[in-house]
Amino acid sequence: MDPLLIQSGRDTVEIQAGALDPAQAIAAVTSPNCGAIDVFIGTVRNQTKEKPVLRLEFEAYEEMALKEMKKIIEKTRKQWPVQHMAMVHRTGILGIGEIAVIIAVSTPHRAASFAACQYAIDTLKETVPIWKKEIFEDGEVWVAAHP
Amino acid sequence: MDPLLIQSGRDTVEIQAGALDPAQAIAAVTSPNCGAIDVFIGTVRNQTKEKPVLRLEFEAYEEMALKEMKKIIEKTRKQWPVQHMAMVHRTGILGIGEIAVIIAVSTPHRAASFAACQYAIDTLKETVPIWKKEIFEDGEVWVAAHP
Amino acid sequence: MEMTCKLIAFGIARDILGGKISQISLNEPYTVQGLLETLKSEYPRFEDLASIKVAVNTEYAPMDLILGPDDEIVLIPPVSGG
Amino acid sequence: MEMTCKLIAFGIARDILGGKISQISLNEPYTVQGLLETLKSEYPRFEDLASIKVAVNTEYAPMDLILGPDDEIVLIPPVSGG
Repeated sequence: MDPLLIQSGRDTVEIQAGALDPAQAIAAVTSPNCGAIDVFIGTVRNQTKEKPVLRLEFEAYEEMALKEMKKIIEKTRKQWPVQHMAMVHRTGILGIGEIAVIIAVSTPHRAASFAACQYAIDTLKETVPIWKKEIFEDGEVWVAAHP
Repeated sequence: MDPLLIQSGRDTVEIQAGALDPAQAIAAVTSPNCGAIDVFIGTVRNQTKEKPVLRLEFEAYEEMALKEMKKIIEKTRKQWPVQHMAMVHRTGILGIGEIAVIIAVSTPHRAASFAACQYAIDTLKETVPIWKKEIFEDGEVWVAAHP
Repeated sequence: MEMTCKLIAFGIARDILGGKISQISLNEPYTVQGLLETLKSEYPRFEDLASIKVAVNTEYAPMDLILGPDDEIVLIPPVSGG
Repeated sequence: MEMTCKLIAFGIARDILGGKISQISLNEPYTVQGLLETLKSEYPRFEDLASIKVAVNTEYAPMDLILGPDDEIVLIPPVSGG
């Protein structure tokens, strides 16, 4: 299907300090034209490489991060027939189990929803200027900073 | 990673006539051990092959459907390190945009969450004894019944 | 010897049989395959389906399974959940 | 001629520079590459990073981009969102 067929796409792109709500992201992408929604939710794990994590701290270069997130949506729409797409990221201090990121995508059929959502989170992790610090009992580390 | 490492898995398998709630499925799979949740939501589309659909009707051979859904979870767990998994399907009359099925999967890392969730919905559509009737303005059709 | 089975049917199979529960008389050896052949000859519309399977006691049954009078026998036309 | 730039830094780059906003003096031709070389010689810990990029006016900048005095110049250490 030609992705350009979808004329009425609605994008939701947000960075916020408050808790993220999957129900809101799902509502933002629900469409009568679509049979499929895929939602990726990134949560704070209690460990990294088997070392206990106390909490995470996220900071964003917000203006640019929002622009890069919009670019990802554009690139996703060029590859799959995405109806609506939501991409929200949290900043600040997050405890174990809390939600750091939500990506939701609606498509007419299911295969595209998975492919589009996975592409979007993979690309977000590569290009969007957001940084995560892991806080351990005995110190802290900026994730991925060193080779 | 050896999927058998995950000892504390929690499965949610339900067939119900009432509306499905993604927030409940997400809560059922959220885990401090996991960094990723993937959620697939199947919704009722307003058309099939460009013909307008008024509503859908689902019926299930419930006892067997629940057994087959549990088998899918077992088979999924053998292939990916799934922490918790939820699989809920609705029956009865569904209007456009309503949710027919939700599958949610939590895993330590994200790639497995997508693969496991997609496998589960693909397999559900092949093996679980649930039937969908599309109601059009001028008639109705049992989906996939005929070649 | 004939055996009378109770059949449960869902989806389009229910429509073809005219009801969720019906009876059918089988000849020996009472296999799943025999059931399907009898069904198709009595209700030719089953021939038009993309597939028709039989579940016995809530499990998909192989064609050579022997049916007993107390089995829960269910016709499974092509599934379409999700 | 020297040009003094205002630098904004996030993540580990902020820690290395000791603050979110700092100043740096560049020599001509004031390229992104020149900025990074100056930075690495003044703050050798930048050499240890997996990567360091520069955003100019909220876009990733190529190495040969010429910086101007009014540009918003931001150091982008390896990102780790999600």
